Amino acid sequence: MEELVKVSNLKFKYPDGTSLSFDGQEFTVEKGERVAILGPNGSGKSTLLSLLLGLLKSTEGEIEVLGVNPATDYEKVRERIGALLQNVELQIIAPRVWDDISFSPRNYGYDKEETDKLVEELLVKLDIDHLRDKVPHYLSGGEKTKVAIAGALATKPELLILDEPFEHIDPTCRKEQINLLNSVNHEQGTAIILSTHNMNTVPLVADTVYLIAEGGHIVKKGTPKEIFSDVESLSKCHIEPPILGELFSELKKSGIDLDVSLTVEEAACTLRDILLSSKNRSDVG
Amino acid sequence: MEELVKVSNLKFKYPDGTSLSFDGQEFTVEKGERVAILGPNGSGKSTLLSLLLGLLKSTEGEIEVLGVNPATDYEKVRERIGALLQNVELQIIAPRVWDDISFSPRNYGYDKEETDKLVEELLVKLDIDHLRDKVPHYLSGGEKTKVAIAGALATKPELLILDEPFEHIDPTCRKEQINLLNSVNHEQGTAIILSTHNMNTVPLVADTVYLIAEGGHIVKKGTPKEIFSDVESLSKCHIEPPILGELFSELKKSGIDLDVSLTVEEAACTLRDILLSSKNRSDVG
Amino acid sequence: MSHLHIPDGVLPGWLVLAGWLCTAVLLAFCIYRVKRLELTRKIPLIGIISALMIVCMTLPIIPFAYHVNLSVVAGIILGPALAFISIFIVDLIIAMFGHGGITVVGLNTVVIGSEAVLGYYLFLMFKILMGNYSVGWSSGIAAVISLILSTSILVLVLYAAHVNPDLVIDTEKEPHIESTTHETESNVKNGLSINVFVKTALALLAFGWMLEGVITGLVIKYVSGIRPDLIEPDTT
Amino acid sequence: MDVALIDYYANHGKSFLHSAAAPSKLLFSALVIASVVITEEFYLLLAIYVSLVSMAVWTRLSVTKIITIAAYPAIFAILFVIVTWDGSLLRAGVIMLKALTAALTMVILIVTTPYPDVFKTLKPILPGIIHDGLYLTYRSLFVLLEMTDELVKGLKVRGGLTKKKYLRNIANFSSGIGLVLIKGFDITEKYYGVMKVRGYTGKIAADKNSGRFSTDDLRAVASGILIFSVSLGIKHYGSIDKSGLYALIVAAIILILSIVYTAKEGN
Repeated sequence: MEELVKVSNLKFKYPDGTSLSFDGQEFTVEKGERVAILGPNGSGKSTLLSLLLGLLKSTEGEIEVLGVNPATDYEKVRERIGALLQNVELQIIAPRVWDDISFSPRNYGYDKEETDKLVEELLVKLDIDHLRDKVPHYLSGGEKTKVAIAGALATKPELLILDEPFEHIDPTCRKEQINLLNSVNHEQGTAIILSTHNMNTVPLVADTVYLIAEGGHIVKKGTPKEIFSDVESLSKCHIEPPILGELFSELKKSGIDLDVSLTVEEAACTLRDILLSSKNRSDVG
Repeated sequence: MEELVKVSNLKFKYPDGTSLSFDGQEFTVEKGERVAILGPNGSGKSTLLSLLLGLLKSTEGEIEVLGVNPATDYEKVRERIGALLQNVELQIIAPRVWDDISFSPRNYGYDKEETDKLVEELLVKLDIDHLRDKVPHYLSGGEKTKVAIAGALATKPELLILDEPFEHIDPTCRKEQINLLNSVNHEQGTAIILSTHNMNTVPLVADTVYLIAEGGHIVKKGTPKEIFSDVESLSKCHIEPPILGELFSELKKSGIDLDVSLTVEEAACTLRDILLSSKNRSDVG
Repeated sequence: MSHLHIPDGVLPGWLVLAGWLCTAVLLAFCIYRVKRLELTRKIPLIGIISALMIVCMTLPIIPFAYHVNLSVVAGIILGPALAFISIFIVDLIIAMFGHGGITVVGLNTVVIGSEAVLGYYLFLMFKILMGNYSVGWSSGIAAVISLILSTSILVLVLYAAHVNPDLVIDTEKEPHIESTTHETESNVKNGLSINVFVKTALALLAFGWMLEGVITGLVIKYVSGIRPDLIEPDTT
Repeated sequence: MDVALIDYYANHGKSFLHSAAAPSKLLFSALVIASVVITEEFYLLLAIYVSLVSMAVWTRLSVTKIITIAAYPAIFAILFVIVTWDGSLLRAGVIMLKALTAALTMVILIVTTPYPDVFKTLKPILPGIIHDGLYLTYRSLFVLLEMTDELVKGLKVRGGLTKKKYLRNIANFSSGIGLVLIKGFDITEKYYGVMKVRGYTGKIAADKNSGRFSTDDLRAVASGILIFSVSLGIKHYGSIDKSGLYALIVAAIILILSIVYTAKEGN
């Protein structure tokens, strides 16, 4: 598989002296992969994303994004990367929705026709065509998120980097957003890197999870199931497992060792199977 | 029981024409009661809290907080009410933690000794004594929330009003915060009214839940269990049930009708009991 | 009311034009001065500080028209060049809701812009004189003096408005504004009213100056306690 | 001065003035302001003011709100009246009306035209940094308004703004402004990041064409031309007795008709 991102032994020091070092293991992202970064406050999730986006410059270590060092050559690859930083509200800079979605293409010098085509497609795809002439401050939280994502997707990026995309929105919007990200990943093969506090969404949006401890140390890499079954590593990183993960680990403590399921449907399925089968058995018995 | 808050048929109109009417049933809060307000965006949760705090003035209907109409006589009762509005960051006004926690007592003209005593107590109780001389701006999200809560508790209020207190903080802090609120409620008999989007926390912090639909209509009042078992009302209000609620309703669909448990411990207990009993039965059979 | 926002239609045309000209030249100079700064850095700065000034104008602290406009805070935080640009933006925006005339945006920018620029340099001076401990006092006093000076500029402008413009033309750099002078004759007044004006203005404004001075001092003191780096701007 | 309300009017109003293009309305405003500048006659100025009140009626927004917002310069105009006082009430009236009429023109423009559209029209004559600065100021304005709203609420519930304690209020208020300033700076850092990753090269808004010249534009421009020609006419042929008064009568009739018509349509 083609590697889009590769980070190893990266170090960064803030002016106030706080330093982070992303060591322990390599951080890599492959084409079309969906990666979630989990870690407590202070683990440097945002810093890592800023380093990937060339907003900060590492002091040591290796970093490569789409084949270049983002700190020096971000301009060469920025069209191929879409980004959504923390706080969606501040992400929308242009005065109207249309202006904002077309922001990157216009600034990258795409011609008018191409820009129009890209924007129109997104307006339809995200179902926000009716918002095109709206001023951002009259949009609801969910609408703002959609517009911001549209802005990040405008140049059909190969890699999408999202910092805490599920904050500040209500659960209904969150569901829509998850579906949207997954469909972009599926249809365009866009790789996704996101950081989040919302453990319950992780199994829905990530193939791979990186667990980061305070100070940046990369503790573990694995599938959501692997990560959330490893209660020890989670507690080491001060991360609360998703509720269903907790439920299964509670059950395990009482001797009921089931395969951990992280979505409601899966969990219901697992429990139903075992309950009905034991019921049947007892009925038969 | 003594009624602290009573609202009936309250109407409010925003300058842009949006109007809310909190009808359907009365909204009441008793001494020492913990009340959660749930509703989608646009249901006017924040508006209701602002009305209770005398920050907005209703156009029609009755409202009484600690025996007075807050729109006109809030000054008479404000020392007895602590409040934490949305966006905690803008509530921590003073340049140092100590100054901020003592902000209300100083404004209300408490003498120095009394203020000192109140603040010292809170610093210890909330385990933030080490932060007393810190600049709030540089605290972590969880620490900021603690400082803000300390500020709201400074005058030992009988009623605590919190607008979305669980936003912007990570799960570990959330747990701490829930424990803190419950202990204040328990030890000082402080009544708590809070609004939240975070359904999973509701069973942990509320005795009574009010379900509000778009436009302010109060759809239902009940215990968390009653509310979260009523899938119809929830979906009417566009509210996603807590994950465990969903799990149990999924199980119910497949014919496994269990008592809905909303905390992980309870749910694990329920499931263990039924699993082990059916297992035993099948073993015996 | 710490400031006079000159309304439309009260000043003679030549003066209005001179105001625009003056602002245009100063703006060109400021834009030249900030050229070396990265655009992506300075646009957000201008945006936020301008917005903050407008927001403060919408918050009457004490009933009546007493509001602060933070021009000196803008000067101290942004440095003189960016602050002047920012004040032009503010004046243009507020003129559109009738808060200060649209034809006199040029003059208003000169007057309020001078506050920011003077405030910045006075602040630097007082800081050296009084030491770093007293940023609050330094900025507060700088604000009061800047406001007095900017009001003096305004009074000069008004004085100019009431002197026969034909006499002033020689000292003006742009002689072609002559054509607009014929309709100002009715405005030609003796110096007596200026005295009345100065007295009225002083009475009304002195309180505003104090208020702006106190708030500027407290704001800068607050900011320096938390982000001291913001109060030592680039010298552009 | 209610920035949020003005912006809401401009973005949500539904009159022909709202649908007219920004350049037409700017032309209208320029013509009216020019009329105000060249006119020295009291009755004619009053006629223009009354005509503008008719326009305010046509916006289908709250006319009292519009007039109140546009009355702000009166405070300053009074000062200038005092300065130039020569015993003539009519002259004092001229100064007052000039300020008020010009302000009303601008307010009518801005309650029917969103700021970004005005900026877009001004683009050719403004340096890039000012042009984009205007946009970002506008965008930041609403972020900060929300912040100050939260701040004032916070101050109120914590007893930071109370009746009669003026000194304490001023101190608390200043801390609040300082806080907003610091948060504002955090926002500029965010904007910087966003502009950087989104590749800002000096284009915040698109320069899309605002469509063809419509009848709405025609009406807006025509109103401006009418007012200007009358003013210019009266200025030149001012010897015709009471011409300003006639203009005033016509304007008053138009106003009455507008109110009646709008009321009827409202029903």
